[in-house]
Amino acid sequence: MFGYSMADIGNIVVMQGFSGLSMFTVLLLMALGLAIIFGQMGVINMAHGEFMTIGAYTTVMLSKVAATYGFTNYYFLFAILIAFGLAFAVGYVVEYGMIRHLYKRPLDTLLATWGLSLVMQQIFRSTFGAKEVSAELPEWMLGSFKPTPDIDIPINGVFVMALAALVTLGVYMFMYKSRWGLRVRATVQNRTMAGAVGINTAKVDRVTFALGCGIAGIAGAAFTTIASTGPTTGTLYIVDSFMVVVFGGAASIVGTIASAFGIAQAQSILQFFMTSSMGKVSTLLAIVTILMMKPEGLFASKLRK
Amino acid sequence: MFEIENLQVSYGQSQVIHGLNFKANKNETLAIMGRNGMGKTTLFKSLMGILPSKASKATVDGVDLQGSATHERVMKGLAYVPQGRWIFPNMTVQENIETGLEKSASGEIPDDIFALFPVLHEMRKRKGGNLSGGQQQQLAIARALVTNPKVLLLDEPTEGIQPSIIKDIAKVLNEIRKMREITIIVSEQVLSFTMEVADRIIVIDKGRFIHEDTRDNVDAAKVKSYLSV
Amino acid sequence: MSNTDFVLAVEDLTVSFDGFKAVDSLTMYIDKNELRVLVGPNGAGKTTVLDLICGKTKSTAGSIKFKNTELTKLSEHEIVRSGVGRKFQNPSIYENLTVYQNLEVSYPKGRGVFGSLTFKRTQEVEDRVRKVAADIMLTEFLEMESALLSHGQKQWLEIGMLLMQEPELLMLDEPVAGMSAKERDQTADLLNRICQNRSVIVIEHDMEFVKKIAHKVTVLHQGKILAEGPMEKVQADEKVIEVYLGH
Amino acid sequence: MTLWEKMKASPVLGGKEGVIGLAALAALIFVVLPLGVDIFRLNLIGKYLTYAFVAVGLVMLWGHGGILSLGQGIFFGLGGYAMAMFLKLEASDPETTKIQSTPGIPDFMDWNQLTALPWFWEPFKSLPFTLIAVLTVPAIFAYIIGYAMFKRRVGGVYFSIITQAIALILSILIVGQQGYTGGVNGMTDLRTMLGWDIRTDSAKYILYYVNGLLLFGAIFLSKYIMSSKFGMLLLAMRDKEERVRFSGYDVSNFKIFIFCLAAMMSAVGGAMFTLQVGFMSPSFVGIVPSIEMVIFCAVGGRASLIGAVYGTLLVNYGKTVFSETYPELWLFLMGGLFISVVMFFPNGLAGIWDNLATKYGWFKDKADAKKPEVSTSEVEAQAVLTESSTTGAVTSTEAGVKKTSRKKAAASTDQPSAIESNKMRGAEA
Amino acid sequence: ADYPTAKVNTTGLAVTDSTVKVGILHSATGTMAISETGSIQAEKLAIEQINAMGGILGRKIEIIQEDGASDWPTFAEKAKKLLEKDKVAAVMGCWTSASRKAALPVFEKDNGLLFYPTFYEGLEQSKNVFYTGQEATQQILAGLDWIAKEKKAKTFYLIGSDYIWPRTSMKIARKHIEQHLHGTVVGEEYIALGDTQFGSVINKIKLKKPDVIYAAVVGGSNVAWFKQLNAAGLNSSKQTMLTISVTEDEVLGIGGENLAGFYSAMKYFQSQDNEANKKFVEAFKKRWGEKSVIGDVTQAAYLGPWLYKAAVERAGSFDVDKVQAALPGYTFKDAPEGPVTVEANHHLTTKLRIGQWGKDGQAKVVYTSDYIKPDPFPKGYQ
Ligand SMILES: Nc1ncnc2c1ncn2[C@@H]1O[C@H](COP(=O)(O)OP(=O)(O)OP(=O)(O)O)[C@@H](O)[C@H]1O
Ligand SMILES: Nc1ncnc2c1ncn2[C@@H]1O[C@H](COP(=O)(O)OP(=O)(O)OP(=O)(O)O)[C@@H](O)[C@H]1O
Ligand SMILES: NC(N)=O
Ligand SMILES: [Mg+2]
Ligand SMILES: [Mg+2]
Repeated sequence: MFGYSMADIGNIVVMQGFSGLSMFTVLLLMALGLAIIFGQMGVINMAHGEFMTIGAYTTVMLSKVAATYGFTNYYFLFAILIAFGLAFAVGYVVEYGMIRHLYKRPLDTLLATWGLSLVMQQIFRSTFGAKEVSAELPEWMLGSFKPTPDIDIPINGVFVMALAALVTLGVYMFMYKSRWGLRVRATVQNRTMAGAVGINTAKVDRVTFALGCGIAGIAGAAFTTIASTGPTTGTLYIVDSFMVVVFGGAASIVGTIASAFGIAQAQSILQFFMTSSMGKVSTLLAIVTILMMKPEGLFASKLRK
Repeated sequence: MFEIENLQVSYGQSQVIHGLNFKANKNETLAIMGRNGMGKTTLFKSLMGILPSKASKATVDGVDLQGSATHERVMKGLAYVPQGRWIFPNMTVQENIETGLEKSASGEIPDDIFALFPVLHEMRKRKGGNLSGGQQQQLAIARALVTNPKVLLLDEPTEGIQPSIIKDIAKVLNEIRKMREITIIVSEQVLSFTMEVADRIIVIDKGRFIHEDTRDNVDAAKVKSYLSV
Repeated sequence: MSNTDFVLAVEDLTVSFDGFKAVDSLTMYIDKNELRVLVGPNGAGKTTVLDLICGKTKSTAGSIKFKNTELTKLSEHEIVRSGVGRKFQNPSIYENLTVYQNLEVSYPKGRGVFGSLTFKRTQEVEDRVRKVAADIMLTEFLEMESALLSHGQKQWLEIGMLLMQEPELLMLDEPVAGMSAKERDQTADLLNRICQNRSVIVIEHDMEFVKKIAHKVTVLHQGKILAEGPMEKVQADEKVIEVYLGH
Repeated sequence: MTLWEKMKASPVLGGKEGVIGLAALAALIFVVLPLGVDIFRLNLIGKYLTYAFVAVGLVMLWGHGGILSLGQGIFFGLGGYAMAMFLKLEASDPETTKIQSTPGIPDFMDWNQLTALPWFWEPFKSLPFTLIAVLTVPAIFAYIIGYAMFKRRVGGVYFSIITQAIALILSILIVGQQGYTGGVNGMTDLRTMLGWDIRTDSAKYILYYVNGLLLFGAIFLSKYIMSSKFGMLLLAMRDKEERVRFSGYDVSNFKIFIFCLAAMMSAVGGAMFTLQVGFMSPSFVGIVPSIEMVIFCAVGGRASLIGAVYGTLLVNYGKTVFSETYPELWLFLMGGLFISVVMFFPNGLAGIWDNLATKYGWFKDKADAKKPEVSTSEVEAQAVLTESSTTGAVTSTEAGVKKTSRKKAAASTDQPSAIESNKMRGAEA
Repeated sequence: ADYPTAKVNTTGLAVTDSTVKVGILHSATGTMAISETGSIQAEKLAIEQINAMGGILGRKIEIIQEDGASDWPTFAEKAKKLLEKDKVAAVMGCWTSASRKAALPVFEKDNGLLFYPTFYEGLEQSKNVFYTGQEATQQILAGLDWIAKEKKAKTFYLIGSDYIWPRTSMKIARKHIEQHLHGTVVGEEYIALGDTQFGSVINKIKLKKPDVIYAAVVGGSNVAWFKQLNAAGLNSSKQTMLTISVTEDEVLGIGGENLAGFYSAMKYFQSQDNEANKKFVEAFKKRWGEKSVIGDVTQAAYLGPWLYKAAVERAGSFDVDKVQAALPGYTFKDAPEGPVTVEANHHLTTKLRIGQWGKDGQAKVVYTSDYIKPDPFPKGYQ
């Protein structure tokens, strides 16, 4: 077939599947945060990518520190936590200073956060310089892991996958199994009424938004394993992330996972058979077409209007 | 004891509530009656802290409400069933009720709630937004009750409700009051329902109280005339 | 199925939401100039029936014939244009426009894109607006921004907007909810006046009001007809009392 | 006065949208700027004004219709590229391109191993065809998108995000199909139109004026539409779409129409851009320019046609000046501008003007301009904003004054005087 | 005094008795900043050194810097601004061919002067531009010849960023491979600028098992490309790669460990051992920090101001026409890469070097060609 041996093709199928998975994890991590901020809270956060960048720079900087003080082997675990913490903290402040005034004007959040993203990009540039920087990965995350001599599965990819699975589980538990999740959902559906059943909505909003940003920070840490970080790194995934959330059905976490998986695999497979840009175009076209037929997304819950 | 003195509420320039005063005791049901636009909803929203207001006194059992945000007022014992119900549409009936459990230690819905509203038990897995109007009204009351309030505010709870359930709601309100030592304040436009639940009836007109009767000697003709000008 | 003299013939109408049958094989006929009231427990499917007739919800099975045209295949605006008007439960008017403009927008001319670009306020329009305004007791408020109307007046305005379209079938979902006693009476008069040359379906829970207007009452329960007939008969029906009116 | 009445008001006396406002803008564009700045700057301003076409279209689409398209770059680009194709063909005559392996085709085709002009390029040798294409291609494209979306009732944020995705698709396609489009480079080195050198100063002046006139044409057309019944319906749809539908209107047709119209305006802007700037590139098609154009409109005041023009000029001028003067800071300044417009001036420049006009009573028709033009939900939001900041602020002074009457009231609200006065008021109503 | 302004500036450039304005136009922001920052630094260094020596014709160079922001139309707008508004006497600038193509019509129309530092695809020769980097034959053909001979390569996989330079370079490379080296191209792939997803491409490469990957990925994408290649197990022990786009600047971002063992075809490497280079590296590090590195384009950018100085002095005038006429034939002996000569076609005669990257981010020069005369329009490659 196509002049390749069956073994070759088998190996490629495995590796190709994995290549889709690694894209899936970054998309998923980005989209999970957005599913909370946009899907749940309705804030069209165009600066979401910049929160990812916060996480990425955090990891890069920590890798430098680690190289100096010799804890390169396990800095990455700290990096994830600190990336989350920093992005969370910035998100907390942003919610307080800006977002909370805009909950009733969702389309305006788009414009304001676009402005925010410009500001954040410039802050990155002024702080870290315009050049892209990259994190040195710990030895154990480099290279690939070989189930057979011809199959290479990137170790960092496996690690990031595990991380994504953990975060997803956490978000799911948080949103649907915890008191906090109940508060969040009540607040986003009717802020005034949520207050009137005793929920401190201002606090819920702030923590929820910050949490979404924190997860973007984790996405940033994961991102450093595959590429370099620059002031505009955040813009790379922002549209894709929105597509993932919308395609999955804005309020559905399962939808977000399924759609991140579908989009990543479709794109990766199409890019294998077509050129890279046509693969991307075809994926987007397919999404747009499906969305036109099913505007609420794949996993939207039906509600009477 | 729920006490309000000289309550004033405005929307921007236009004042809608002009210095209202009232006291309501434990185990008392107070009905605020008035035509459309006379300020009933505005009154309730301001009591809940949803609208800004001024007052020289606002207390529940002596606890000051002023300066408290809405959720803090709930903690201090107010509960609210808004006009229009405001169900959380994407959450199940059960989850809707659970949102009212902020104060509860166990986080479990007490059984007596479903005893009061069996239809909610039947529909507990359904999305709140898909219920019919009457079902939503019951849900809203249940959600308010689980906060274990000292004062329950109900804004036109019979609007759009079938006659038999109106009767049920009346029964429920009377029962609750007996069971829980609670103050109930209910706004209404329909006298018949009020007569079944209220100990005292106050008529509101353009943001002012213009008439007050106790249930036992209601001047029905007069109240009706106020309501149908 | 068959050609009928009925203005509206609903036959075997069914709709289910995720398996739950909100309307279940409903058959119902409305006569010319009839004012029919739909009552029934909360959740019986009354609003859903109106939604089905006006095309807001698509039926799962069954037919709705209006003057012998099948409505289930038409889109909302086509149904409106064929002569069906629907009032929503909450007053649905354009708060940004004046009463006059609200009525004018509803005038059934210039309904296409290009028609609306060239629409002119003719004497004919003017006359119709004034006539309807008089019907709905809003003549003095024509130039008022409609946001400033009272709740009852808003309800009337919405009815007026429907009247502008001269519908042959008018459907009103709880038109007096939230109205004062006096407004209820006025609305009853209004309805009695306007059903002279058209059919009207009203959903209402206020039995006093229903008594004043109903020619015939249909009681729905769990998507099916529980009872049908004149008010007195229905009110006395044991099943109706059981599930709806209460003892 | 309602927003629609403002649009409709006979523009005789003045006001932002009236004759005085238009005259002031005309004076600025046709007299003050050409006299006040050199041709280099004027050409830049001409370029900004091409974006104003998009912004004016967005005023109708978004400000009045509530439809936020994040893909207006698509149409700007289509118009611009159509014009660029014509100019590029003219700049690629066999003589000038004799150095290529295939002379007579655009240089980028040659670099990309094309050996013949693709079929769809052929008609662009004709200027009439090109001019028609500038208008119809974007309109058809908008019709297809609009039909697919509005018939299926895709709206709100979903519409925005889908249009954004389409803008992305188109820009990736342009970049990916270099042989046919010039790729990421765009179409550069455009020189003449029917032999007329568009790069000379005199040509720039002429094009600037043509652009200005077309822009005014677009504004007048928009004004006419907005003040017709169509404009009224557009507002009605924005606030109560369901009601409009149940008044017998096919809402989707109206949305499609306004979307196509806004697309055509954007396309005219794109074509004028190509003519004045001398090239077209995918940077004007994608997401970033599309969002920026929305921002021009927002800064101007999303519901004001004239505001949109001023907004476009202000933001672009700011961008140019800041990036020259404070290259390190300009993103801070731009970002800060967007944030502050949204947060503090939701009605943009037009809103600021309205407030001033009201405060100083400049124009009669501004008397009630205080009412924000943003949709009702936004008004609520502002109410909530003020609420949260004032809740619980208790002033006891007033309370003291009324103390005596309060005591009475507590005992029994049956206060004769109060009841009397209320009765009287009731009678009035 | 020897050169009165009225005489040396007859066309209204921004030249005064004591100063001459020169523009610098590069991307300080955006995805290309990783590459262009070095060029900006080199140009500034050269200008400072020239000013320290007394400037050009007794006039100190004043820099007006504009940011092209990795956005090609912005380059055109800023070029226009520099030429029409600031009237700069010359511009050092542009990096990608895309930005050059956007700005070129402006330079030609306003008769400006551009010193362009990047290796590029050729097929261009403007009287308003001096190309201080190498054109295709000086990099692509010579590089391919070397790898074909040295590594006995027969099958090639071509990959580049998606814009004019990589596409045109690959077109030339393909012709050379197929017609002169009698090899085969087993794949050709372009990735959008700034893209970071290489998984599918890498799998395609794995399936095709080419002898050589021939790469022209530019800017930020490079880091993703090499990181993912490495993670997929394709390091230099398994795969030969020759790139024509990776210099020390990019390596700084990519990390030497991801790149060790791969080859680059350049005319300059920082590790080059000669006096001029030692001085240059030292000055550069002194000016821009110990950690800064110098890549091929950075060095070529450094040549710009020096060539301009030489040209003006040879012309005895700042007038663009005179300057551009005066430069061809000039040999700059102190170029860090070694002596280079400006040819009549505005390109430089220079040598090709192949460097093999080490973990420390420096390349070992493993091959140096003879001087190659520039030929921007090579026969049979168009
Ligand atoms: N958001 C608002 N902005 C300005 N005025 C308002 C607002 N909401 C209500 N009002 C005005 O305040 C007055 C009181 O309204 P409110 O809703 O409290 O009346 P109500 O007694 O609850 O009437 P209903 O029986 O119709 O519910 C009315 O005149 C109304 O027009
Ligand atoms: N989209 C939907 N999905 C699921 N269930 C629905 C949906 N729409 C309606 N229902 C259910 O259908 C039933 C009928 O609803 P409907 O609103 O027609 O009742 P109704 O007779 O108008 O009641 P009410 O008098 O309270 O207004 C209800 O049980 C409701 O929960
Ligand atoms: N000339 C280049 N490398 O774009
Ligand atoms: Mg009310
Ligand atoms: Mg109903």
